[in-house]
Amino acid sequence: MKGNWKRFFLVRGAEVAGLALLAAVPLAVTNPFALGLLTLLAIYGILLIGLDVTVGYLGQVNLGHAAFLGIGAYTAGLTVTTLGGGMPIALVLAPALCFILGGLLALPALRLEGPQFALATLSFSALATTIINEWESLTQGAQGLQVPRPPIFGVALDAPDFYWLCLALLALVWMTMRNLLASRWGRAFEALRDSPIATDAMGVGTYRHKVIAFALGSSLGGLAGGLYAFNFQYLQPQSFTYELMVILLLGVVLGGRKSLWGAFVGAAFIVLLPNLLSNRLLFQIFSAIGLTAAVFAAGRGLAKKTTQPFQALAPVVAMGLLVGGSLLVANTEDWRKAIFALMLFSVVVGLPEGIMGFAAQLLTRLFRIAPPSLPAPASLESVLPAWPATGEPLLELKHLKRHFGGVHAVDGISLTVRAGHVHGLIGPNGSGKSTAVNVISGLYAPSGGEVLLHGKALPEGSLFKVAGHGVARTFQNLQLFGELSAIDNVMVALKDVFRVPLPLILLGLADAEEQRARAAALALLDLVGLRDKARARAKDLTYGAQRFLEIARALARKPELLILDEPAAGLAHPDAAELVKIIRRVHDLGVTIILIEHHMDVVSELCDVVTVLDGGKIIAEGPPDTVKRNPKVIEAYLGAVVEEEKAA
Amino acid sequence: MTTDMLRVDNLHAGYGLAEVLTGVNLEVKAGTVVALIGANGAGKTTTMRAISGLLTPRQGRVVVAEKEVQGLPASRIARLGLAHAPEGRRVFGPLSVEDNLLLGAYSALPHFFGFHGRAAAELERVYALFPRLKERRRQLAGTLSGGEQQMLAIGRALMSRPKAMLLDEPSMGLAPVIVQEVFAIIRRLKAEGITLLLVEQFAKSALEVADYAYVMERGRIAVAGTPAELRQDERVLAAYLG
Amino acid sequence: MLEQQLVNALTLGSVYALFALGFTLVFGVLAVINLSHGAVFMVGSYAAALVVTRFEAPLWVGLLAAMAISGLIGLAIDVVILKRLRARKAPHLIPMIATIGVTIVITSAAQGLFGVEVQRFPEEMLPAGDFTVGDVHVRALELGIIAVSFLLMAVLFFALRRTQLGRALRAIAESPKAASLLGINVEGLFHLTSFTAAALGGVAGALISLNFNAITPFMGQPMLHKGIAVIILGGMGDIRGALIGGLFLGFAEVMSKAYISSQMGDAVAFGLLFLVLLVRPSGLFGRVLERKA
Amino acid sequence: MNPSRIALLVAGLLAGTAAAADIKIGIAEALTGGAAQYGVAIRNGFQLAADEINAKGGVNGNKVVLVIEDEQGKKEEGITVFKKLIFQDKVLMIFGPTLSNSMFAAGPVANAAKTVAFGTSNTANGITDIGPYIFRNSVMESDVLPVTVASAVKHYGIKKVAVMYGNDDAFTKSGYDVFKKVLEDQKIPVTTTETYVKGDVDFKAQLTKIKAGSPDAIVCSCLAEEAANIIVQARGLGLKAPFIGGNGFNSPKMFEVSKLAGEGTFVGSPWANTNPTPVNQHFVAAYKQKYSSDPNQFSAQGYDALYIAADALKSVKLSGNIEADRQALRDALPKVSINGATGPFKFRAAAGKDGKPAGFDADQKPFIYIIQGGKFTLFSGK
Repeated sequence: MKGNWKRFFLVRGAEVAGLALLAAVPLAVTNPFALGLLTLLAIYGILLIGLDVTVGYLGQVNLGHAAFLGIGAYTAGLTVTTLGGGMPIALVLAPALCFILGGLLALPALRLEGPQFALATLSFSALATTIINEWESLTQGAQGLQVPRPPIFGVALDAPDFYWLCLALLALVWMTMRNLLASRWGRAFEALRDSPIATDAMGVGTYRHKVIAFALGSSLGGLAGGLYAFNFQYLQPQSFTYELMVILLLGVVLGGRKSLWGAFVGAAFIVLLPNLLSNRLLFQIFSAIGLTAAVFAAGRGLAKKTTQPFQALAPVVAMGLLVGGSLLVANTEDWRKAIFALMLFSVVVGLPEGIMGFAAQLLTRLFRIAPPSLPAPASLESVLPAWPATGEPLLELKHLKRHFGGVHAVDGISLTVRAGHVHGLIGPNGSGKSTAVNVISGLYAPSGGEVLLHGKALPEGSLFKVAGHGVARTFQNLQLFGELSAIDNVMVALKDVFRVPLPLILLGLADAEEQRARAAALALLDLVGLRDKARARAKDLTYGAQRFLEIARALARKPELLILDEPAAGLAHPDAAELVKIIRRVHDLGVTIILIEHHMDVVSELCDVVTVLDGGKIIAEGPPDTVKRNPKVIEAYLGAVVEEEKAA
Repeated sequence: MTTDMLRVDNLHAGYGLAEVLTGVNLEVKAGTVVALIGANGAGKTTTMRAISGLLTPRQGRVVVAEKEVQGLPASRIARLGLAHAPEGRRVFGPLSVEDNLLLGAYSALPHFFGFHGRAAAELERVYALFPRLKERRRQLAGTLSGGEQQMLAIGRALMSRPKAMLLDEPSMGLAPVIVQEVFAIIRRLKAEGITLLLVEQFAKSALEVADYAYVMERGRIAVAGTPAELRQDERVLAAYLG
Repeated sequence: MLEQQLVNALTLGSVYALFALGFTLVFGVLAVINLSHGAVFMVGSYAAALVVTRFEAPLWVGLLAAMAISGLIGLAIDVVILKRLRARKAPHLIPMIATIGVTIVITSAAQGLFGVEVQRFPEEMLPAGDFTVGDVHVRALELGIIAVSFLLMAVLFFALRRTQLGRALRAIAESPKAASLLGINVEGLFHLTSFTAAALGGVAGALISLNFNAITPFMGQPMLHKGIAVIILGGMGDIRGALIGGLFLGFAEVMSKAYISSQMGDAVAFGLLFLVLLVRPSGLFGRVLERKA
Repeated sequence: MNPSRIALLVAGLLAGTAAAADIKIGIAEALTGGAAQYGVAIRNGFQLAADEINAKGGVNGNKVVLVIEDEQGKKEEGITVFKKLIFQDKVLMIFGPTLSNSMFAAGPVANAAKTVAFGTSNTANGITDIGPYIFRNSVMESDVLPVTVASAVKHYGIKKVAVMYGNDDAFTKSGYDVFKKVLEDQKIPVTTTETYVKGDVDFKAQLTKIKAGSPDAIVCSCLAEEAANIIVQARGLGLKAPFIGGNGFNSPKMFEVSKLAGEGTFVGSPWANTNPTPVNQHFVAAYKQKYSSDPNQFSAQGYDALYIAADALKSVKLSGNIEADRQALRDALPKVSINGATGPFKFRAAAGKDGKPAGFDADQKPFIYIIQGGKFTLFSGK
């Protein structure tokens, strides 16, 4: 527990100390210029935290955030000027409207992937600024909108007051977002980024989470916009265009994605740096520090051979250029933008995780901060309730068909999987096994036929809906949430544990539940022998461990039917033996299993019944030993003897 | 000629943290067909990928026509005379059949004008082997049936007149009748004297056409021998059906 | 008026198409949204203008210089930045950000070197001549731009469809790995594509600035936005799409200005674009983005 | 953020406050970004004037030191830069910002800090309503345009006009509003009103529509970048009506390039390149020598503005107390009357909205020009 306290003090302490320090600045510094910059820093901090939700957590390039800042700013401004509302109302309305608009934009736009999503948000922002500009009767168009800064509850806000207000809101946003992102919501956002398919298959609705994440990020943009309006007190549509968006994206990438600190540091960079750069002396100091750091990092990286020469040397060269430039150029003013871009390169190339991504690793090592300790695992029985192994038909396929163009991958399969059985599905490559389970689990819609669970039709073509019926699966090509830790992978999928509603999560009142979830997840990790790897990132696990983790994750769904798609593929011998043990343990709990497998030894050891597919059709079915001797099966595996005359 | 057209010594390769190949040795003599068989996940396809450069080997040597090629980019290895018809065929769907074939001869042909004349002979040779492709020369490759796509993949590999050719799972996902057709083609290629390393899960069919065969198990060669020897070997059946 | 507006739409559409050609080519082959295309476009304008004014070279030399200089910049961007990011398999945000950085560098360099004042070609260098048919007026330069857009598109289209190199590029767009198995030097062709696309951007810059005769360091940005709209409309990475998308956008803009209100030109264009994205995300010719390993 | 960085930051912010006997004057202009071509010209004018004044021994023996900041043509930057100049650099007064937009945003900052903000290029109406510390020597559009329009109407016998303006920029938009009022006042019907946005390069759609209404003239509130293209494209479409331009047309280069396309255009400007007064001839020559390019109206106004300030400073005894000095300068400025590159100049107190105290506008007679042979030619009134 000592480690826990140390961590708590260091991590929370840094936050509190940072906040206190920032809050104390107006007591010492009365320079309105400095105060103005810090106010802007607080506002941009909120803005970038919002942007990071989409860019960092959802992993989507969002080029519409500047527009939400503008919409928020105008909403707040108009609330005060046209509606005659006060600042509190304005600061509620602005994020609320942006939440709604963000949700509406996300509904259709998030179906788009990658660059197309980026371009959709870009065209949205072009549209938004055009409308603000053209709707002159409301927004005064290009002439700009003057916004007063109304008193709050009768108290007029001077510059330090307003700064404290912004800082307080930043602290509030920081706290709630920290709570949210550490909860199942944050995990779901990240899971979505790494594998939408698995997210759906684990019963976490991808679409809903995407929309909410986007709307949430947008609403923070709106809140920042409201503050922005009262800070500058003059709004103009041209402020919220592409150029600002680019700066915001740079802030997120520079600071480091997926991190509140990263967003804040990014904000500091884009707000303070340009102004610091115009002071030559400061500029020289900064670039010299940068050069020293880059040389040090490069030297270390090269000596330990952890970085490639280019990656190590690029920042050194960039920083060297900066130092040289600062000595040569008389007026840094003209070169600020180029300098900014140079720094950007060195970060993008040298520190792919951004400044805070790098700093976090460094600090963790420096202060030897241990990750928070884990609770004792829950009992397996409480996590995986036993199912009665009745031998009754559980899953029935009736004339199931799935065609791809002209290829009949599954061509009329009928079979019955009985409760409590391990049902093997074998056949040569391309015989339709994987397609069959993909249809069952809802990844593909069937082209014909039916899938019945307990005699009732399963939903078609939706992993998410099928997952809701107690069917869980693993994937032939691993679909782990690579950036998440092993325990988080399992926690994403946990069923029937999370009940605390969103408002309480935001307030940080979900600790007990999180702890219970961790205990449950640990029990499952223990089952597959990964308890000591709980904190490791999934993508850093060995291949075998990744396979086992997928099984543990699927079990978190408390499935009645578990589909294992080639769990042994690529496993070395000891791992394969371990796999057999794990499957047997799961089977003992009464979970019905469909096992696709090539290794006949595994199949014969585990399966009660084996169905053999070839060319999308069933060619044999029965106990493993019988099936193995079936001449049709042998022929399917070893190939037919080619008749000589045909070959001629 | 009994020189090795392709030789692999102590090949190690893998993906990420997983080491799939743990020391593979094999050789293919000029003008012979060698089969590489074994259960799924044994590392057959990985072996092919490590030979052709799609996957950089971690250790070991790959020699094509007496040149060491390990570590070279796939395109260099291809230009040195190794053709690889990959698993899953990988034809270029949005391109026409003929475009796919012409690309097969990419390194041998001029890149702008006059390639049609130079390619005509090769095209005729491939079309003679696969009359169906000739019928469908203008069709987009993505719209072909599985068997036709396999023929296209083989034909495309042949276009460069390779010194050695890797053919990975030509029967995958094909109906039995089509599989027989594919093997008939392999026989004709053999008759033409092509040097071929064939990965195939249909062991019996593969053994029918091969001069020599290797059986892979968990990342290394478990058994090697002539088809006649292997047919007698219990371990081969065991490798498949446990 | 309608006839004239149709001609206006055609010229504007050709301008957009000309710009979008290189942009879409890079996307089609490299699957990168190269946001520095606007800056490269601007460099082309300056290069042509400089060569023509400082060295008093004929116009065609200016165009060649624009192509060469822009092309080299494009090549440099690919070799220095994009190549590393490809090797690292960086998520697509990163190349986008990197090309934004390139834009900032090039723009501020241009501002430092040439100042912010509008640079212009000397009037006497411009091909003179107007054509008047009935009530419809077209300038020779506009006809030139229309012709060049269509010609370049045709050449590019032919090159992609009918030459080995073009086939190779299309194959790479489909699957770089399978292409490399056929002996296609994928990295080399990536470089070549970057060079060609930037050269196309440069020549577009030169031609368009000849027509509108106003060169500033910031001229690339609005063009880039229109270019993005064009490739979304036409389908990303499709050469025909660049032309059709360009013409489509040109018509939409001109017609909304002519018959709705000139205030709504951009609103209509971007609104339309947004709709297209929602209804048909892949554009008119594009395929849904799915790149095999 | 760790403490040492904060300390560094604070130290940085306080840096540069070292006292000096020099007269520090802030220049906040758009040196980068879209408005830079105006901002840079203005800065050049200031620098030229400062060099001249210092070469002659400064003002009452004190050297004039310009603290030049780039406000990028953005209002946020305008505010930030104003704060920096006022509170950190402690300048005596500020010239700028370049665009009217930015003045609307940043002016209140200066006014609240009781520091003079002196615009040299803000022609939008209402600028000086911000408060008593706001000055400008740029002549308002509402002073220039009625004369310009009236002269053109008389000269060409204009019956109806078409209007074109940029609608996403405060300057062109405000120019349009003035035009609109002037046209209403002078009872000239408008056939059609067309707009464009910054960065547009093709205006043929709008011009075709204008042509369809066959106006006698085209009234255009546009910046120089677009104006040249608009004129050239209009001629390309066979539109022969003359143009009447606002302040944005005052760029000599524009008509050099569009050559004869711009013939007959009417423009009003407070400054004339060809104005034969010795001050102006000296300015033009000195500018050409220093920057090897022709000055424009904006450089001239910047040049004059510094002389106006210097003139006021002559009568101010600097106490070293920055607040008192700022106030003294503010009080001295309205009395200035000089003969500058733009001709005789004096201030006129602005009326102010709702009786609130307001600043000072320029009281200057504009020149009306007609473009002949690609050159600005003083319109003689016939």
